[in-house]
Amino acid sequence: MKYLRGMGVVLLLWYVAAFLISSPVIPFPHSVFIYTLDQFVPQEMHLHLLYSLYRILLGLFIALFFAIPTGMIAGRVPALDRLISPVLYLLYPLPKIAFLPVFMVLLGIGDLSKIILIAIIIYFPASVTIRDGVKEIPFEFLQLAVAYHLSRKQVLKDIIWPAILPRIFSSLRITLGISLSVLFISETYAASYGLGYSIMNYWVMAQYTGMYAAIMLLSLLGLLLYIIVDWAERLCVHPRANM
Amino acid sequence: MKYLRGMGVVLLLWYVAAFLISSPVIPFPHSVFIYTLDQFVPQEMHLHLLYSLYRILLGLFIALFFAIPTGMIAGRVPALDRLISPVLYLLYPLPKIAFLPVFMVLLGIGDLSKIILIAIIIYFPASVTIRDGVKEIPFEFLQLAVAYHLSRKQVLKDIIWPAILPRIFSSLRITLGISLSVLFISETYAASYGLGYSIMNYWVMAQYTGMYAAIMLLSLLGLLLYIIVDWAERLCVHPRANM
Amino acid sequence: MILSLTDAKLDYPKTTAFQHFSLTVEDGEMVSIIGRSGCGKTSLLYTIAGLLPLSGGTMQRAFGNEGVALMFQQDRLLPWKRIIDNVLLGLSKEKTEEAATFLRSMGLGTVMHHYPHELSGGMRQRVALARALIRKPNILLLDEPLASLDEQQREMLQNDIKKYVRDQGITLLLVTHSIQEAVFMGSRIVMMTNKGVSYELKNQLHDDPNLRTRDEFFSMQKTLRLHLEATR
Amino acid sequence: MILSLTDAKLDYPKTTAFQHFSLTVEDGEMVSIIGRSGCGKTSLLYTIAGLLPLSGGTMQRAFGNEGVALMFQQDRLLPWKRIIDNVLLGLSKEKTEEAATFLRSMGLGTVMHHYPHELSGGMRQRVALARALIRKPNILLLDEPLASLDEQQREMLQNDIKKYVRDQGITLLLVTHSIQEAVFMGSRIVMMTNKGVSYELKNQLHDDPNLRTRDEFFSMQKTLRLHLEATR
Amino acid sequence: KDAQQSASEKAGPEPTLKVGMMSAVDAAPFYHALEAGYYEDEGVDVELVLFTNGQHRQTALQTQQVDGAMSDLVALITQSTSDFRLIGTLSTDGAFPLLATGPLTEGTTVTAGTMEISVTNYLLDAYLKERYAVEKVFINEIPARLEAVVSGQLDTGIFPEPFASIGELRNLEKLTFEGIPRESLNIIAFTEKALEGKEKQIAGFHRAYERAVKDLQRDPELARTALMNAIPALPEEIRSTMGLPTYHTPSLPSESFTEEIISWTEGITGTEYTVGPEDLFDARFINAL
Ligand SMILES: Nc1ncnc2c1ncn2[C@@H]1O[C@H](COP(=O)(O)OP(=O)(O)OP(=O)(O)O)[C@@H](O)[C@H]1O
Ligand SMILES: Nc1ncnc2c1ncn2[C@@H]1O[C@H](COP(=O)(O)OP(=O)(O)OP(=O)(O)O)[C@@H](O)[C@H]1O
Ligand SMILES: [Mg+2]
Ligand SMILES: [Mg+2]
Repeated sequence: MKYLRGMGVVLLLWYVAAFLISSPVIPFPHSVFIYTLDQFVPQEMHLHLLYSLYRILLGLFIALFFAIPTGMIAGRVPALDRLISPVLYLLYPLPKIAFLPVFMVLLGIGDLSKIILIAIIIYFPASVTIRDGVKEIPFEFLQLAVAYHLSRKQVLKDIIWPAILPRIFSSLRITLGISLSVLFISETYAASYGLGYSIMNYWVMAQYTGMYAAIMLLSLLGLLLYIIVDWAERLCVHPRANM
Repeated sequence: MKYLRGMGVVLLLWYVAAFLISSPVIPFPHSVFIYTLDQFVPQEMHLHLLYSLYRILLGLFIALFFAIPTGMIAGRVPALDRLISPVLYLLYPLPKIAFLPVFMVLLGIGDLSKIILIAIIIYFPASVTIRDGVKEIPFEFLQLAVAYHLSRKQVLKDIIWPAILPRIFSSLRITLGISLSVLFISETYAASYGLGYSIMNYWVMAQYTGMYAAIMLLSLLGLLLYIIVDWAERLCVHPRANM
Repeated sequence: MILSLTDAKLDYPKTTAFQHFSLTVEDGEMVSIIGRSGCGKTSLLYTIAGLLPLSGGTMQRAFGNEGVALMFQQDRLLPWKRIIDNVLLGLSKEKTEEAATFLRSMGLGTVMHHYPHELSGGMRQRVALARALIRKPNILLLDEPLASLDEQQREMLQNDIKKYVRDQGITLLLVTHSIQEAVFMGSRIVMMTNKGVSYELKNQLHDDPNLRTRDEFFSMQKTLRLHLEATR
Repeated sequence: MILSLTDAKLDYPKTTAFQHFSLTVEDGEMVSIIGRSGCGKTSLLYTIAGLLPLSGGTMQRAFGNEGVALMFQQDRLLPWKRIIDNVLLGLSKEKTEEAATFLRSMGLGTVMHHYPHELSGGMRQRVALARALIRKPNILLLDEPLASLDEQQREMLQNDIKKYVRDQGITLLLVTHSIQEAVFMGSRIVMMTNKGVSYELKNQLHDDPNLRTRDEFFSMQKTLRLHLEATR
Repeated sequence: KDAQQSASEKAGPEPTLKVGMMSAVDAAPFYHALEAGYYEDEGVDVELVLFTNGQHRQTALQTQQVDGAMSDLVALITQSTSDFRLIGTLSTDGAFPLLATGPLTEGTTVTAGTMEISVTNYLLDAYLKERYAVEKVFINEIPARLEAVVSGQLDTGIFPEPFASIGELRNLEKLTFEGIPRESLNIIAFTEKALEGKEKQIAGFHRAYERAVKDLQRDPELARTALMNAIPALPEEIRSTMGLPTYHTPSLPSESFTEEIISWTEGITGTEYTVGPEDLFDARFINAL
């Protein structure tokens, strides 16, 4: 499988880095593997994985659920874009972590607030990519839609949606990475399961082997999700001029 | 100016949120304005702004400097993509903050490490967007390049580059937002200036008015940079089928 | 009268596509429009279809936007839709059988479920033609519908379109570069330049089944050719 | 001999574009290729230009990839380049004056600095033609270069291309749907189907300056038309 | 409807007392009390919520997600001007050694890692100011601070136990300063709302703490066990090397010490705090013991 070679490369880089830096902050891969097998697998690894997965997927889903319409409207209706874009531009740079207090007030410290936090973080990049994608739809197709009197719904279904589908997958890939890498933000408070929670726990204790074990699992989880996204894209996106 | 209306919307949302939540964690906008004028402007506001701006711009530049070739190669050469993509997929989800110790060891605690941290965080989404963009270049144009015997350099300059330029701007917009919102990560250590540093400090002191003042400046800085990016895009990107 | 333009004018940012253009089309007429490349024919069809507003003059249409179907000069097939779905664009699934019949009659029965990029240039053009015809509009605007087809197929489709349009009572505006085609298809042939209509010819023999073999068929072509040359 | 195909075959995933195709072209020849829509003409040009590998049979070319210039059936102008820069694609800036001359001679002098989307269909096709011609290749492959042009311009450009190709000693392969064009341009006319060459005709009067008015001009067309009908 | 709800709350089971904990040795008595069932004995349902990030813990406290939490004097003071009144009820005992690659050389400028607005900053002053010229570098994240010391970017840094012992495993030397600070700066703080609404529970919480402290005073091993069990990812090696503080019977900081901290904090933040010990503390629960 093609992903194995990539993993080999990462492993190699990791070994080289561990060797060059030769500090406990980068443990050697094999010791991390051993730790994983020793400590993680027998214990509650699957729980950590599942909790993180659940939060990410739900967060992604909620974010895209709102980002896709936002992006489409902003991309299609210039009048509204003039309103939406500055709002996005103003809110996107906000450090979401600084709004933790607001989250806690509004949503408590349970799972909901973690999921919404992830959703909000990725809502912005997703909206911006989708908006940019919609703006790039060839004018010819939009003119075609007018000439053939497509209803709003048909324009959406037959032109806009298929035209931006590759963009949606692209933004899915970007936001997936973001949501995984900010997992630790949402799982640092009041969690007892989740990979972010494990990473944080090991981190504050400077337990680098354990931390890398959790990171490795996170990274593999990411790869798995990416494989799924790539595969779904091949299924959904129309074949294009080939060879 | 069209951005004013967007700012109005944000202001309105802010008032509504402050009113509804009516907790000190969301102060009212006017008190934040007063605080900004009172405390920030006379003091070292410009220093905070300039330090942050400097770190972000340099970080963005470094990230794009590496991400553009990575994305182009991965998008153009399937053989290499099979290697690069899994590596990106594995490394992208890593929580960069967990690697802070590695940064300390490798790059010290100066400005360099802060800039590189930002650069690394945005390198991944930038690479992925650009790669996806290159993959979407219409096959007809690539075939044209072969038929007209363009040299590698010409393909790059005349076909790939102009074709993905909108994508590069799109990814610039995404990464700009990310880099602003992760500023506080890099400015929480060994900094004495920077908006991220101010935000953190106010937060520690539970000085939400001050925190919001810094956040507001960050957000305005973001808007300003976005206006510049949008304007640069209008300048650089070829006019397309219009009306 | 189904369509009437008076002193119509269309400006693009850098150029004027056409001006001083006046034309009245009666219901059921078949008007061929010829003119040099770049004289504004495509732009004219766009205005009639409601895609571009006139910059000057007036246009009266006895039909809504729904009553027009425009076949673009470039095929503009949607790359993500199979051929049959491209033809059915915006129509209900009930028309599938009709669309298939259209495609088969154009020799595209075997590629119905292929994607556009798998077709040759001429095949794509026929798909675009089918997509316009199946709509049975009040007024049909064809922009060089047969330019990429071989002479045989061209003649065959000329016959088919003419019959179809007449049977359905459709008003036709046909832009073409082929004078032969203009005369065969048009009950009236309008020659345009970007300064308006330069010549008009009524084709009295339009309904004659043997038109192609009539001497007048060739003499009309000759007349048009001479006039065209004069506009150089 | 500049090009020779023997029992050539090209497969697409779902269809065979052509097979059993054999053709030998001598240096300086002008070969017109005609055939029904979808018979594999474009695909043939792609193989000769080196864009697609043969699935069977052999091809010998007495020129490198650099020696070919292909004009695509669709114009494929780069939307982000001005007209003049599209013509100069891949060439050094020194050719700017030459490119401008080409464009002016095709009536495009005023739109040289426009972008492709601001041009009409026929204008775009002429730009694509200019882009191919300016390269002065060993072998020039034209895929329906004049399909979107009016008859006058067509005739004028036929004359121009023929003269240019002959003066430069370029070998020409011209795909066309117009039998008139095939006969006027070709020193040899090859009729193809997707099962190979179905008919060949040598045009003895190719060099005759008055070819268009010669009776043989029309009789050759007639012969070809009959043969074409037979392949239906 | 609201009245109904609160009525049913009153009638229903006792409300839980949520208290935020940190991975610090201060937490030992609380966890020991939990393990030993002392809270149950007092009839209170206590939930200890462990935070890995002090800032998040503080925010959860401010936003009433927890009723009380481990905090410190500096936080109480800085937040006294904000809209979040937090009231300290109980001093806890922590340990904050320095870590260094070797003994610090007197007379030179010592670079030291700490957090700006925090007790560690105060302690650094208290430890070193007399004998060294100190150049402070603010690195909030403890692991990052540790690496800065290990890699020689800093001469020393301050680390709360048990973290300091983990640093020791990396061949750093632990520097402790007997008798500094005079009194503990760490404190359990509750929100005003909790103090009003859950008075009974808080009182029980304090009684359980007192019992637990007595146990720990008798047998310090119990503290080690409680910490090892409660804090995830603690390496087994530090069980015995962990520097434990003396766990004191429940008390609150003295007035003079509090004044000293207030004026120190004023110096750091450049803000004047018009508060006194009476505003910061609520001695009811200590007094009731
Ligand atoms: N989208 C556009 N923007 C700007 N100018 C345009 C645009 N489309 C056409 N033009 C200009 O308007 C004029 C008329 O163009 P139009 O496409 O209507 O010509 P046409 O008669 O259809 O030509 P052809 O026979 O070559 O298709 C041309 O000079 C062209 O350059
Ligand atoms: N990219 C492609 N992928 C798959 N099949 C293709 C592709 N291009 C062409 N074909 C198929 O190959 C056959 C030959 O196509 P080609 O384009 O060579 O025909 P052509 O002779 O140029 O036709 P036209 O005169 O209509 O341009 C057709 O049946 C077509 O469906
Ligand atoms: Mg046109
Ligand atoms: Mg073709």
